[in-house]
Amino acid sequence: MSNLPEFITIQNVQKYISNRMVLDIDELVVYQSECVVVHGPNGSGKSTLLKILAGLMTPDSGVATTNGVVRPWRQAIREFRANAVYLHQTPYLFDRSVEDNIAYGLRFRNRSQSVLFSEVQSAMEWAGLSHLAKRNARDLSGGEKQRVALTRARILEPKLLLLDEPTAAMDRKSRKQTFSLIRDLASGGNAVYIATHEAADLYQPDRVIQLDYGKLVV
Amino acid sequence: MSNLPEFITIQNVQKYISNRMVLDIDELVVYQSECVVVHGPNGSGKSTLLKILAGLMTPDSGVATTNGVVRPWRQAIREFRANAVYLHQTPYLFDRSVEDNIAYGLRFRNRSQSVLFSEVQSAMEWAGLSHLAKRNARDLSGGEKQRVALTRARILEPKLLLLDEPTAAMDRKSRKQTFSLIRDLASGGNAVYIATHEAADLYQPDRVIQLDYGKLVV
Amino acid sequence: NHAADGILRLATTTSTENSGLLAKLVPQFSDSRDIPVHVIAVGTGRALNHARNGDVDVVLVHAKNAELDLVNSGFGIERYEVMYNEFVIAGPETDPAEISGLSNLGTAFEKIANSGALFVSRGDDSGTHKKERQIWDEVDIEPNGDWYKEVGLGMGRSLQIADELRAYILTDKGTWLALKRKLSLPVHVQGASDGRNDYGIIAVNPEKHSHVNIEAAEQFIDWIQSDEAKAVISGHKVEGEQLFYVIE
Amino acid sequence: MDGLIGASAEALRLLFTGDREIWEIVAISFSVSFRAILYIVPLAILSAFALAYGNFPGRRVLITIVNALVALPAVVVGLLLYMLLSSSGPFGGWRLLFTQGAMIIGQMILAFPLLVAMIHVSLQGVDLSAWQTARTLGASIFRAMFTIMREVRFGLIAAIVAGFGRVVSEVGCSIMVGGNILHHTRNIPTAIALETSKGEFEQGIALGAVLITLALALNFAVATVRGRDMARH
Amino acid sequence: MDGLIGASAEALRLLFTGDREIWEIVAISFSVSFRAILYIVPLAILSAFALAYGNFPGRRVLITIVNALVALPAVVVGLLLYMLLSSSGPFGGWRLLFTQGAMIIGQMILAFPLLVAMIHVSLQGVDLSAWQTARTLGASIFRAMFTIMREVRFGLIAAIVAGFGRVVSEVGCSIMVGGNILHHTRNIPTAIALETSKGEFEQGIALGAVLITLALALNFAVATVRGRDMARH
Ligand SMILES: Nc1ncnc2c1ncn2[C@@H]1O[C@H](COP(=O)(O)OP(=O)(O)OP(=O)(O)O)[C@@H](O)[C@H]1O
Ligand SMILES: Nc1ncnc2c1ncn2[C@@H]1O[C@H](COP(=O)(O)OP(=O)(O)OP(=O)(O)O)[C@@H](O)[C@H]1O
Ligand SMILES: [Mg+2]
Ligand SMILES: [Mg+2]
Repeated sequence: MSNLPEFITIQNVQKYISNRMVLDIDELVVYQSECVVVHGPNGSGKSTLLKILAGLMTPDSGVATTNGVVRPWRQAIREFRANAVYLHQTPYLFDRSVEDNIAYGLRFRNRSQSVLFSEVQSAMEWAGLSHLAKRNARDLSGGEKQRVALTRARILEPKLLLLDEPTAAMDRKSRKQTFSLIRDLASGGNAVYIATHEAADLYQPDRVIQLDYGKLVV
Repeated sequence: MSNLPEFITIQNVQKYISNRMVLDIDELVVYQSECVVVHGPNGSGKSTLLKILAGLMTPDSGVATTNGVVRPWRQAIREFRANAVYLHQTPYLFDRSVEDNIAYGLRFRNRSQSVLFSEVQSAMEWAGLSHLAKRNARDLSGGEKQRVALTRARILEPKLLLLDEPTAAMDRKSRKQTFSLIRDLASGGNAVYIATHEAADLYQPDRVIQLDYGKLVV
Repeated sequence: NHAADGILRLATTTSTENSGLLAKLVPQFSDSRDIPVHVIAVGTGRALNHARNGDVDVVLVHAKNAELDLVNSGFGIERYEVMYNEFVIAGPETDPAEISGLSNLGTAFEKIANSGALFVSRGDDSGTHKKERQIWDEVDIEPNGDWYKEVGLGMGRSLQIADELRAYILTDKGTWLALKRKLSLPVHVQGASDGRNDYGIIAVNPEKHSHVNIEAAEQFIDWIQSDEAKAVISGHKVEGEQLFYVIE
Repeated sequence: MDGLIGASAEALRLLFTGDREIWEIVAISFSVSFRAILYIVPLAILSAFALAYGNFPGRRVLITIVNALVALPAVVVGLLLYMLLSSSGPFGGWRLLFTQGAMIIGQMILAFPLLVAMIHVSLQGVDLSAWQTARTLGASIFRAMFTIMREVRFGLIAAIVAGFGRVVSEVGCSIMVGGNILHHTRNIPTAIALETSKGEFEQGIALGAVLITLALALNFAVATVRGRDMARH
Repeated sequence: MDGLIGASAEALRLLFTGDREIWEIVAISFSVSFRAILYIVPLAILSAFALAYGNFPGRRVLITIVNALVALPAVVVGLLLYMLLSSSGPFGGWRLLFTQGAMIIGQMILAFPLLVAMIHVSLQGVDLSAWQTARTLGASIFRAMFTIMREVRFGLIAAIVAGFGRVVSEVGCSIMVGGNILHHTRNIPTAIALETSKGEFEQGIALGAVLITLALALNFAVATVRGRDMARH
């Protein structure tokens, strides 16, 4: 376990879908600055866990502790929504240009047009997407899409970044870049959770958690 | 190069999308029994090549040779359609049960109900999907979907199986199974093309071809 | 409030509006008195219903009994006779029932019923339909069977159908004249003793509907009975024929 | 308000007493509109597919035209058809005027643009890879169409229901080419128009209530048939 | 056939000579229907979102009801509204009867079910992950709705165009609560009804042609504005 400050702790979280239990977690502590790899076979609940941490799915039971206060899920969910960004396993790109996709989340933050523009430009440059800036995001190749979606999420610099198989469609160069991006984010004070089937050591994680049939196995 | 009998040869194939050249292949020989890994960075044209070989996309120019006869593409396309099955990089599963998805292609072949049923059952067993048989395919996890789609394609035993990142979302066990499936198919007389960013040697391929900016680099 | 916006709302029958008479009458009135008039041309039944509900200020229709009902029930103040035209029987050129030249609608109806020729009825409870029912009653025939087509449409459309089906039909002269050139459906009986079609005008009673623009309604009723209006009515011609006759 | 209460009572009476005349009118209404939809739906589906997946010049122009044609007034369709079918018109020889056949043709024309527009919208929601998947797994173009239709079945049903609603409630065309002849071509909307022209407003609303009640019953029947399936949507 | 040629000639004459009366009627038609659609579209969009993404009991029943209500005959809406707005009705005091305001309300009611049904079909075509993506990237519920609306813009436009077409061509309700008063509430469809009742079929068709020509022009204008964007669809 990490000895960094706690960010959020979830306890007794259970999620049923169509009457089947898909997630059953006794306790999971999310620290403020760490890189966590989530492993587990197909259908073990990795995506479900990440969506719950993002506040996109509400568990059927569970509590969350932030700043030492234990709160029922419905109350805590705002905390998740405000601090976490989830990147889907099959990312959804809006039917607009790559540039506009990447700028999407930033527009909800108070930024001047020019700051926004330059942030988007440098993020695209970093991801090697500049040549695609004006292209419609729907017309990209699989890996290009994955990279746009990752760039769109990380530009928001969320406290908790939840990545679902972020490198699945990426070429070698992009994967390496992604690994080092994640290390940089985690050491810069953010929590990054990565659900993946890749070897964990590629991410040099602080922890690896393993899910099986919806339960954490340590 | 393989010294097996030729199946199809394509020559001078060019594909433009929105006025940009995305594929430009001088010659590619598809042999009757081989495993080929297609490598190349994101956007290099791997998916495009596979779709063209599946007859799902028509190039803007090009000819195809089968049985020693050179034919314009429009004529040759039936050959591709009849013999090739393409598995999308992001597979599309029909809004029906896993079982029905897997049986989909088989229904167009003359098979008795009972033969069809037992083929589907054993394919599901092989892929570890039996417990999901009655579930709607839309409600599966990412890796489960990928496995259903692969099973649905391979059950047809096409002469040319075109797999676009087939293992991207799969867990370790399924990946290993997939690698050995592909070796079996290729040695059993089928051609298998795999577009992937994984290390080629996982597939023990007969050849590796490399695409860059739509061109074959050997 | 109607009175407040100063508009006079006149409900009348489609046939009156379609004859083109109102287009001559109404502007003369509204220009000289500076009272805007909204003409709502609907079926007789609907026009009377609008009056009963207080949605209009005055009605000009041709269904004497129903008009008197309106007055007797207190929703209308009084019925004034304005003008009349006539009902005629039109039918196929071949005149299979041999009614041409008869001077009584009842006799013609009997012959039509006995001949087995087709007959188109408006079937819509309009003034014309009521007249038709009344004639059947008088000659003691209950019309039904395949020869009797109840169409449930306005006069113009019913004439079109009679034309298509080569059937007889009871029609007001005005609508028939207006459509004459489009049909091959000549009039066989006209000037009949029982063919008179009276038009009455009634103001809606402000005791029932306080917002009624009674001043304008009364002005209009007075005016339509004036010599000026009578001249317009008598002078109105369709296809060269006088259509309406003022009641002295 | 009294009027509304009266109308509701009358509607109940019409629905639950065996008034022969009303059921005849209802039967004409539904049978004409059923047949119209039945005959035009296949063409509408084919057209929607052509507009969604086709690759021919003028496709976008056609989409725009089809969308605009939803604005075609029923009475104008009725007038045009009347001119064609009238005994003095080019197809007068068919003797279709003032028959249910003419009403069916009119309603087919009326339903077509709405059906195509709605099915086209459904098809736009399906990824191209769905079509490609069906084809690569060996489906003929025809089978692939059926597969996609199954994928968009909720949209398809909504389109058919809306198309049916459009024609079962239209009056302008039916009255024009049907003639509102009792026992033959009088359907619910033309009967309502008639009652309205008589000033029998309550009776008109009651008939309308009968129509809507039956339309609702039909829709619930459809919804029940597609049943559990729907739970996911 | 002569009739059709005559009607076409008349339509051209109406369109290209400055007949004041016809343009007044056209203006009333389009302004009433524009306003009706403008006012009802926001509610229709909200309802469609609630039906598509909402998670409340009775959702499926509501979807079925909305679909069935497309079958609501215009004249029945007209009758109900008449009863409410009539001087002897509960809202008689508003003095809306026989005004454009009443026509607008009627058309809003008429357009609603079709708009909701079509927008709902569009929304069903969008993956839930689109909504989730907008939300997780920080969009408020309201902003996320706008984002999804943008994703389904072609379906949305088709719905609005169809809804406009539905009401700009309807006659039953407009004539009932508008009264077909010249210079005030006479629009194209009620004018057509009037011409038709006079037996002036050519004039009726000509007016219909004017309506369709303008509807087409409007649609092409919309198609041009969305422009290149459309190329992908
Ligand atoms: N519909 C489209 N419209 C425009 N450009 C497209 C479209 N589809 C693909 N492209 C472009 O074609 C090129 C080749 O795409 P393709 O999908 O074949 O790449 P790929 O090699 O499969 O990449 P990846 O490894 O990311 O899957 C890319 O530059 C891509 O942006
Ligand atoms: N919409 C749904 N309806 C029913 N079951 C679902 C639904 N979504 C997910 N599930 C089930 O929930 C379980 C957990 O799914 P989840 O997507 O979290 O798995 P995962 O660990 O991410 O798997 P993968 O490695 O394949 O991505 C699986 O058994 C899956 O079938
Ligand atoms: Mg997953
Ligand atoms: Mg690819």
